[in-house]
Amino acid sequence: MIEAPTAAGTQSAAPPVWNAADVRRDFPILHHVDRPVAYLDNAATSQKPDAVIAATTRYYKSANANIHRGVYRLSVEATDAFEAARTKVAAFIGAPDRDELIFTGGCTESINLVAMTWGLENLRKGERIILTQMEHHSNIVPWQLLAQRTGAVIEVVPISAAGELDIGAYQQLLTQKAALVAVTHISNVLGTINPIAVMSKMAHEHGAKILVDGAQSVPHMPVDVKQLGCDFFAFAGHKMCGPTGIGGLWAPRGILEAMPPYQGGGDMISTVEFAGSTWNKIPHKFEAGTPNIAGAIGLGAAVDYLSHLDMRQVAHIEAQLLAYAEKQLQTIPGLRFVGAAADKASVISFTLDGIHPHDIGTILDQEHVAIRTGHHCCQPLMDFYHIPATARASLAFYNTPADIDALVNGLRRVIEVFA
Amino acid sequence: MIEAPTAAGTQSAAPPVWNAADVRRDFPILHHVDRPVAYLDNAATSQKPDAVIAATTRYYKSANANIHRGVYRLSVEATDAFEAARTKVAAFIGAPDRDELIFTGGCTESINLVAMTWGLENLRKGERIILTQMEHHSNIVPWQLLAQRTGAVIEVVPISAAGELDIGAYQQLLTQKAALVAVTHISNVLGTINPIAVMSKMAHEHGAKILVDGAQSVPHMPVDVKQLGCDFFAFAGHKMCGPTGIGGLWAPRGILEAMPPYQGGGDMISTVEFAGSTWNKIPHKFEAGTPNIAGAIGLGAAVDYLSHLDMRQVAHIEAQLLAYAEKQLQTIPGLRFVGAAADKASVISFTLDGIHPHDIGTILDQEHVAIRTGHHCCQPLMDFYHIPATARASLAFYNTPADIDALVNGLRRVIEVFA
Amino acid sequence: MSDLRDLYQQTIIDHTRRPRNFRPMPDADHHARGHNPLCGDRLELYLKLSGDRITEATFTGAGCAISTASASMMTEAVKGRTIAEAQLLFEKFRILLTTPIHENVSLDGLDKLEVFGGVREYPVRVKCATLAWHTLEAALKRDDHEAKTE
Amino acid sequence: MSDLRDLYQQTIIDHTRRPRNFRPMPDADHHARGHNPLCGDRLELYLKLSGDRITEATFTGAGCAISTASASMMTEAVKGRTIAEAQLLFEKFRILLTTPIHENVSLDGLDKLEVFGGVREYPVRVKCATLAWHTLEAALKRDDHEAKTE
Ligand SMILES: Cc1ncc(COP(=O)(O)O)c(C=O)c1O
Ligand SMILES: Cc1ncc(COP(=O)(O)O)c(C=O)c1O
Repeated sequence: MIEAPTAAGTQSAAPPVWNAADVRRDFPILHHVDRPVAYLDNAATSQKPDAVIAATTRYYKSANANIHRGVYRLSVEATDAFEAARTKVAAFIGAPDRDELIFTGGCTESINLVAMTWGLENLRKGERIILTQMEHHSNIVPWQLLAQRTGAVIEVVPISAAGELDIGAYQQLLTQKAALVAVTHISNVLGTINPIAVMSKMAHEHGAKILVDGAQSVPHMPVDVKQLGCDFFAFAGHKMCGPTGIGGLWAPRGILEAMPPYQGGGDMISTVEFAGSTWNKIPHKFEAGTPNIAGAIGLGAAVDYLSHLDMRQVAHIEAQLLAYAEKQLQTIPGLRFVGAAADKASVISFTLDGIHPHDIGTILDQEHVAIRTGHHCCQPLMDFYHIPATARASLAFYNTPADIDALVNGLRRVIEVFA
Repeated sequence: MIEAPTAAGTQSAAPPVWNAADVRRDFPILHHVDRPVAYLDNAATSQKPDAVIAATTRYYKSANANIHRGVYRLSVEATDAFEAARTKVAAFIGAPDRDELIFTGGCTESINLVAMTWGLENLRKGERIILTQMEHHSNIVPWQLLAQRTGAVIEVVPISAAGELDIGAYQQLLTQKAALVAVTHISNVLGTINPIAVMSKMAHEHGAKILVDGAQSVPHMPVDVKQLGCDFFAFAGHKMCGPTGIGGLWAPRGILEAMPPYQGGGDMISTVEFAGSTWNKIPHKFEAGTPNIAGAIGLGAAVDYLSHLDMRQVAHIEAQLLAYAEKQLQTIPGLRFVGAAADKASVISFTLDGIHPHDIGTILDQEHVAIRTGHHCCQPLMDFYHIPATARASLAFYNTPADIDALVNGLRRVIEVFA
Repeated sequence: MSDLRDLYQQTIIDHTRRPRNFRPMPDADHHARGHNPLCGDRLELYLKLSGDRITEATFTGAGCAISTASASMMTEAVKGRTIAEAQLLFEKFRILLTTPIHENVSLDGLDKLEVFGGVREYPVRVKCATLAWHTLEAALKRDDHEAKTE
Repeated sequence: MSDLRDLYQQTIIDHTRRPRNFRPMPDADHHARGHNPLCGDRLELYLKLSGDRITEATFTGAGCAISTASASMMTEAVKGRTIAEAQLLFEKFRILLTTPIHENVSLDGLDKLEVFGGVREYPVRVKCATLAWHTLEAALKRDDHEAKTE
């Protein structure tokens, strides 16, 4: 086992790290009596700390009202809480202006919003949308739907066997009428951390815009959209200790103001007449109807919680866990890692020779270890590796070496069953 | 004061009614110590019973996992809970088939979904979309956006001074290349209950489809989409004791299966290749990405709660409260009701001579009475009545005659201030 | 909880019920429309200038008590002032409405406008009180766009 | 919790590791593809018929232990049966997988297929066990569409 990380182990600039046991106490499900589980499916969704659950409960019990339209106190308080959450979330990803942060239903909706507004308005027949071989279906299908409508063409940046983008090929693709690059910050299968800042710069040199799918990065590392230099940044609340049904989209004010609205309805308008309507200012222009108020407030609480832990520490702890896990997993006969990028987050995909991932998942579940098996919404990536599926253990800061030991022991049991 | 309703006051067929005090105990916010409020803004959003808050809390504390893709127990349980909620909600609105119920982010999103899928596919230049003068912006703006893209034309069914639809004019409009009727079941300003079953029949006789905005009906009366005979039915969870960020869309299987998908992403696909993708079966085809799992489970709990109360009883109690409120409000000098339909739900819009609604709202708030003032997302309806705004008290089954007395006393105070 | 009378001071009620300078001015030098979409308040403002001095100000429209009284008292307050003086007055007025009461800023010169101090306790009503002033700014810029508080 | 060995019975492991009738059949009378998008299982089924009797059945493809063993044992089980008999067998197999164990239905004739009874405790795995059978149905219908479990 590795030691629980201590202040001594970290760079002097970083604040002292917290204690894993303390952090685990914040997550009720991790000490759920009926069924304590080694939860290693964090890339699918994260668990929720008490602070987040309590924030939404508190809202419903003492401040629930619809927002932005009421003069009475309850509604003003709900509006203030909702807008305070926006300010927090915007700051968490380094947005220069809190009005640039749009609340959506999740990362998938954020990407669809861009495709159906900016995309429909700007993509021309024959222009290129550049994706990569490692994209999640949520960063592929919206562009396919857009391409169908506009006649734009999808191009794919290839990857190496290790799961790293071929930047030379990317450079090449950019020269061919590239209008938009849509790329994941971190692969949810391989763990690869893509060099977004460089890719943004290259995209802009060729006059292309760049959208970053941050579903897997915001929960696991410090993110600053200014440093990334991208034009759109999409992410999901439920993967970063927040509630389900809430996510975010960031883009600079100039782009958002020029974009047509997405959905029509209450709150996104300034005036409505049957002869025509005018739109509200950003961010409200893109938030039609009653939003997920409790969800936004819960996400605000999640951001407070993560900020308190400090995302540099989160990344540091997860890197230690990853190193331990990779070392231990290497002792399993027939285990092959899928993805070996130099710059890698705490996602471990693997296969076991002669044993289908689906069977691995079922047997590990019996051993109280929860991992994901399947294509992970990345069928094109599976096709690239010529495998139908992988087993994937994805770690979060509240995991422990003991969780990894449970995984390793579980895998030995899998091999036994099939022996 | 009217008596608390009793079994004796109801039709013999109906089950005995519950006690208002018992019901109020279910809603933590109604006995919130800091600030007990006469909450009369139920048309904007409803309050939440403990059962709903507890259902989402329980999910996060003991069963949180992503759904539809995991082989491990936690994920299977989350999937089961999510799909059980679908079954409940579908049954609650009388859907013949639980797969016909699509979870959305709210009523606004449900309507936008229809506009951007069925609408984009079926509306031709010059064809008519028939709305009414009393529609909410959420049932106007999506059709304006669609009309802009397709060249379809919006027509408006006029209303009488009492706030009832002119069915003769509707009949007339149907003869002019009508492709779609989009009408609210209950007006959120006037309380008018529109004759949907008749209107559906008329629409179908002219080959038009009909979408019903059920945001205000599902929370207040028994709803059966089969009896309504409509083609699309949209509603919002947060107005029916459910969480924010969740809503529903119902349409018959045949229509849904023929519709193109809405958003692209995980879960809505069957296969994804860069050369092209194929779609999952309904309802999943329309639920891209991680849905609002906790929200759906909470909405399922809301439906359980309302079913337990019995929607016939809910409607009955609210009708009694409405009658009492209208009688009491008539004693206020200078008060004018806006909306006097024969068939009317428990929404009361009014003005006070010489006093702006905004000032009414602020003063009532000081008196611990929460009502809404403004255009209620119905600017065209305000234009019809040549008023900038109304004051609106909207009742729910957990309101009491005492809440109405507080409103009436508060209005006397308003008049005093301006005397 | 603050007293209602802090917001609805007698002066405000008085100006709401009998707004001063409440008429159109067909030969105005400057003119602008104001709109608060939240509550539907609409007003039109008319100005006559001599050099950079406002010699006359009138308004029409329909709004809540706060916005009507504010427009009424603003037309009184800016008459005879230069554009720069009117702008300074708006600045002070805005501070009055939005800054905690104990801050040590001089709000000398607001005079009667100080009755709007109570609005500070009602943040959603600040837009009502400033609508007329935003419209004034728009009119002075000869800005044909509507002034909006939202 | 149920014992793992209820699911992964030795017979199933054996058929997974050495699937019977695992080869393409170029001169098949009937042929269909099956796909389980959830786990990526894919198989191809080949049949030879004499009249309405299945005389030969083979398959190829890649899948999990349950789906591979199920395909292997299905090809053995249907050989020599009529189409109607095979359909009846699928019906019984489906009941075995999905109906609580104490129900009083006769599942006579399943014979070796009864080793799949443990799948009942793993609802997400039912699709794995039935994929081969759905593909059989598709092949017998001469249906050119892929059989899908989802
Ligand atoms: C009649 C009506 N339609 C639509 C809506 C919008 O629904 P949602 O709150 O889900 O955006 C509302 C409520 O705001 C409404 O009252
Ligand atoms: C890389 C990546 N992009 C997008 C998504 C989809 O986000 P959401 O869960 O908000 O639909 C996910 C997670 O499923 C993901 O891992």
